[in-house]
Amino acid sequence: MDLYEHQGKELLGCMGVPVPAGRVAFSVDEAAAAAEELGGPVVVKAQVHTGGRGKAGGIRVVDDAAGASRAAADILGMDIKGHTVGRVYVEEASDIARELYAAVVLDRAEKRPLAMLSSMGGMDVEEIAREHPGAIARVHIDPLLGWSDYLGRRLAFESGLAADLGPAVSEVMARLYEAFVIYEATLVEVNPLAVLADGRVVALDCKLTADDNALFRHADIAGMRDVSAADPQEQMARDRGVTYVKLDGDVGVLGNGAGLVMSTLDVVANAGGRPANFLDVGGGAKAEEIVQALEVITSDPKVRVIFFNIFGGITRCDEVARGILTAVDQLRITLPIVVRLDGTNQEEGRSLIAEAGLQNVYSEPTMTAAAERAVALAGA
Amino acid sequence: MDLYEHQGKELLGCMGVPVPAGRVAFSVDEAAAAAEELGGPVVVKAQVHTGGRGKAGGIRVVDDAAGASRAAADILGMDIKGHTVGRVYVEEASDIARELYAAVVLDRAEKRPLAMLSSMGGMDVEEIAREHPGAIARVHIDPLLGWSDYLGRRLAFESGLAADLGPAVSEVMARLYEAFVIYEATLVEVNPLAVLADGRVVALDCKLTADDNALFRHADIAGMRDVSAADPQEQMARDRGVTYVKLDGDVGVLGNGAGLVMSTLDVVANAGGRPANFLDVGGGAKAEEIVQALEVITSDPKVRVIFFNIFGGITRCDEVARGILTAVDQLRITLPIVVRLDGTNQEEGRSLIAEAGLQNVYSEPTMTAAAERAVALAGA
Amino acid sequence: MAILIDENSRVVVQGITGREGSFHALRNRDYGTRVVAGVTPGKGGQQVEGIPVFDTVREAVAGEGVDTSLIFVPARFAADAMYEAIDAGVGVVVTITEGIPVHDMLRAYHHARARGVTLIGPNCPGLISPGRANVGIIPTSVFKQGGVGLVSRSGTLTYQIAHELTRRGIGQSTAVGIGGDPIVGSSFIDVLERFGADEQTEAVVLVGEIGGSEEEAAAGWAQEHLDKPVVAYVAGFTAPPGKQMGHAGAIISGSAGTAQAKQQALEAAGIRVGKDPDEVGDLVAEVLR
Amino acid sequence: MAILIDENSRVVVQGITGREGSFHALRNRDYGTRVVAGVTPGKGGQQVEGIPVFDTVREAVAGEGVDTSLIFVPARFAADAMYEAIDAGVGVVVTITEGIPVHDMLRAYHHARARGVTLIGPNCPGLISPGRANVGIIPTSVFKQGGVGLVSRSGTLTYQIAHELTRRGIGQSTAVGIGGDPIVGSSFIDVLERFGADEQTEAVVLVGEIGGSEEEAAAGWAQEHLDKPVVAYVAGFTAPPGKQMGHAGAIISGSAGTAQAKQQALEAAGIRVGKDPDEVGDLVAEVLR
Repeated sequence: MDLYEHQGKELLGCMGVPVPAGRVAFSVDEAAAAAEELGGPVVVKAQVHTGGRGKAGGIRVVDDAAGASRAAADILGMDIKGHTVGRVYVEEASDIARELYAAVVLDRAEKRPLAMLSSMGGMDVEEIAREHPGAIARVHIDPLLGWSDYLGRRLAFESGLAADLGPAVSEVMARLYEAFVIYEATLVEVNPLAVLADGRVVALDCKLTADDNALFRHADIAGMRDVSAADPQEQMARDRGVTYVKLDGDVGVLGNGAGLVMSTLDVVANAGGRPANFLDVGGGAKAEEIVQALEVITSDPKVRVIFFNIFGGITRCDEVARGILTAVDQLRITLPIVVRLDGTNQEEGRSLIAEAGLQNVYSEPTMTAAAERAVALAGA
Repeated sequence: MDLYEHQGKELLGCMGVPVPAGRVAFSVDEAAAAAEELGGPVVVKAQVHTGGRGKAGGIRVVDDAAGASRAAADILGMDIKGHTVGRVYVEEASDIARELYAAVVLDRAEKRPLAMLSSMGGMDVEEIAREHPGAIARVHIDPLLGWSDYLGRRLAFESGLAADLGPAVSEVMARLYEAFVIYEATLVEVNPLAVLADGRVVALDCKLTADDNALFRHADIAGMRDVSAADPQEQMARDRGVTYVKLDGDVGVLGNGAGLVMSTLDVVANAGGRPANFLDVGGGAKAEEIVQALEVITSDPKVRVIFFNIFGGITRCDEVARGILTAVDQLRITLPIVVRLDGTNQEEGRSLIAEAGLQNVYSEPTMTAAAERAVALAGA
Repeated sequence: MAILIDENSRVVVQGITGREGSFHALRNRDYGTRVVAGVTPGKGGQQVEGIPVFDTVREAVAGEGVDTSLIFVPARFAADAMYEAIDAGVGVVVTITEGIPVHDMLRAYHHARARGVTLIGPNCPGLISPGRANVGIIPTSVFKQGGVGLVSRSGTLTYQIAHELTRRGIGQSTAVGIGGDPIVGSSFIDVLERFGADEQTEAVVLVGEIGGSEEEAAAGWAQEHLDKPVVAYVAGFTAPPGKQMGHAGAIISGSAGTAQAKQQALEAAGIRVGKDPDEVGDLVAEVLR
Repeated sequence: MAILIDENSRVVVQGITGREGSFHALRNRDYGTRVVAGVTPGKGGQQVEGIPVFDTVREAVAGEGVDTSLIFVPARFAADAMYEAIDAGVGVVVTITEGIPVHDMLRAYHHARARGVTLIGPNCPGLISPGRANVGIIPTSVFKQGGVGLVSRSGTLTYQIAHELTRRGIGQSTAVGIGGDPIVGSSFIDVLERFGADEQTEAVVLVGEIGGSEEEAAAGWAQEHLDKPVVAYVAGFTAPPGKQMGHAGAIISGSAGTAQAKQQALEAAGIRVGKDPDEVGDLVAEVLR
């Protein structure tokens, strides 16, 4: 789960990372009030789960509440890469002397957290890595031992910041790692980490990605989810506990297991079709979950055929078959459904489908044959 | 550093271990006020750094403030195994159904913390171990991984407490381990851990030993030291940064390194003498530290001779010699001093002593010869 | 002789009295696996269709000499279950549970490695050595004993690929579902290394998916260290960039981690990549010829 | 060939610009030890009498190929210094610093073990392989090269015993001060194991003191695994029970941990125990005859 800048900064502040004072605002009036309260010049920043908001005009420095009001009026409702701006962050303006880059990220390949520090902040990290190879100091952290001060010293020395900023940046890195662990994040990125004219080192932006699987331990973070920003169908899927990603085509795809569903998308594409979505019912889906999953798929008007690809392990084919039959009945589905059932209790599942004798439900023995049938039906 | 029961309970309470309400009192009036405030029957308990206070009459259950006042009057000033009671703990009385034993201790041999739980609380743990072998469940904790719930389950099952008390005792053990780590203790012992008539599990006593070397990170615990309870000479030694233990004899012993000083005590005893103290100036002592160490030794009127046994590594013999000469001069020491210097800068050290030509300072080449000379001088 | 599990493995099922735990414990036993114990705290002394249940893994090890654990406990308790198994001396710990917090797995991974314990999973279907033992939730009907080692990040794709092999008459030595999470206990390379040393295994099928760089690493490793033919499959060519596809593991970031990049890396290492599970079956048949 | 350090060891001194650090770095170099680098954060690029100073241990390893570290940093920073050395790939880490929190050492101990790094100390004098190398604060004048391995929990007693050996003409292979703290990086047994495998070492002297049960454990181990003669010394027969004698390690608890108990355990294992350092010298001369 990605957090907004203002949410991430709130969390970093609790961990002792210096952040400028700021207020979130959902309306022009709130933005003006926030600027009034903060006093002096402020920055009004679009809060969106994507980068590039600066270039898109989503960041404005203004002198006072009136300016903040005008800026918020421009920014709220703005579309930035497909994200509608629903809130702005009004933050005291900072007198920036220098911009650094700092992050702690989960390194999957090394299976350890990786802390990074660079004297070249402000720009995209991929850009730094590409244009200034060697400008990013990196240290891996042993997750059992945790942070130790020498890691901060190494980052400071290797990024060339030790001479004047050593203690300050070492301390920030230690706090960022603590935030990474305490909040169970997979990414904590501060870009820029700014050195101000008065010498203070503060986080001017924050990108924090929390582990969805750990939210049960973090009610505060779970509560930060912006349900208004989610795609309504994806939200519907989330409420029903299935993983759903909307795509462009007309073949609704449903399977069990991310790998199989991805493979199904590929096979549909290979057969000349265009998948309408990715929907993984996960392991061990029960009949009622199948019904709910079909409810999500059929809510997309572009879907012309539904392709059910199940290879049962923990999922039982008879449960899936029961779910399909119930859904067709309850939801009055008239779209063609191509079903391929293999694995645990496959005989029972296939028999249930066959015995029901529904006109719009087609059984196919193989994945490739089923894909071809689905694509043909979509074109019909 | 050993903490008093009330101090240990304050720390455990902060970690979420249930403890009864209580107040510390340094006078009869404070004890009465504490009882008044708590209301109902209370226990008045002597606070001393030793066991066996119950048998010594240091624990009294009373009905009200008047009773607390009488009990405090009896207990304050009481001598328990050489410790004068300077404070009592007034605690709400508990309706005890059952007494358990719980502890987390540093297991030096295994180099890991050891958590212990027993259904046989109230008595001394050595006694439980002796009389009911197998009645103490034990689990070691990996210090890098920390506590995990299965350890609490194992303790609960293996101590036979799982059926009715499993979750409660598991939770207490987890909290005790957390206290052990957070406070950097070498021992956290709760005996008894009481099951009350209403089913609650509470810590009725607490023995917590904090690591002296870690007190720089724990100002709160360092501030709990009861300077009034320390032996004045030992306190003087502590203030001067040397390790001093008072013994019964008349040969003052001073050396560098605990092993060498202990060996020196043994050699003095082998030569027929009786050491007056153990004093370790530690590694790298400077001249002024030697002066301060001699100040501590000579403050003991029983000392008739001083035996200086130095084998220099990080300690330099010339520094020690300078310290001796300065001390003899500044403190006007007339007692005989037997000096044996070997190791780093031994020549310079011996020369300094020889050149000073002091009548009461004797150089000896070996430890055994020096011990014999010191014992002879003590008898002279 | 297959890898990791065989007819001599003595398995404890942690969470055996749960719905999935009991269902699969019995399925695994029906297959011939020695499922000799179960653990559910508080249910020690009971039995699940003749399988003795213990309160702790330690007791199960002491009582039944188990060397392999199969974990079905809920995500929030799963790391603790792994630690319990490791501490009790179990050598192979297979975790089916999905949704385990990644920081839990970071710690469990390093803890297990330091102790020389093999973790399989989490968020995986387990593993099967056809004709010998099945430890997990893999449907056995599509497998048959033979010479192909199968290793996969995806559960259902494992079955699909095995199905393609079996219907061509090609059997498997062991099929290992390593799991789709960002941090799993055993990597492709860990499993390839074992297949390399296994006499029964003549060829290997590697089933990858978008996200991470495991496939790329495995390609390089296999080229240098493995002298058995490898065929691969990668799922997710049509997955849209920047979207999370079910597994936390299947996140595309820029160009690295794409199915295309993985296919290129594999082919550059001399590994043939099938365009769908069907073609994978054909390619394996070819390399075995 | 001595143990742990010899004439080929390449030593970095962490905390080299401090008073003790520079003093002993130069003393050790004067003895012939290859003290090739120092580390003090912020002083990289300086020199201490020709020894290059680096900001980090990693740079010292890269620049000078060090394999051994000698740590003089203050107690509160000492664990961090150990972690830095371990992470940089140093194989032997010798910590002189006393007063390190015991919880720091608990973690450092297990971290080092998991990585196969040998920690010596803390609160120790270091170690010397006479005629080859001296890494620590041991006064060299009382040592001479020879066949006796010496291992001790006490610094000054190490010198005292070596002195007794040397003045009898008996040289030493290596003398290791393992340190007097409750948790030290290497135990008696760890060092005895190395002496057992060392060709230069013909006999071993073990110097113990009250507290803990290390001597008892070492006695049992030596009886079973060491086929070289062992002579022991134990300090603290006259130490009063229940008092802490300087070292946190020297705490008497009940009867276990007393000098008497240790002497009994050692003698029961066939190890002769001298009543004072002088007699230890005589006993060693006897076993070598």
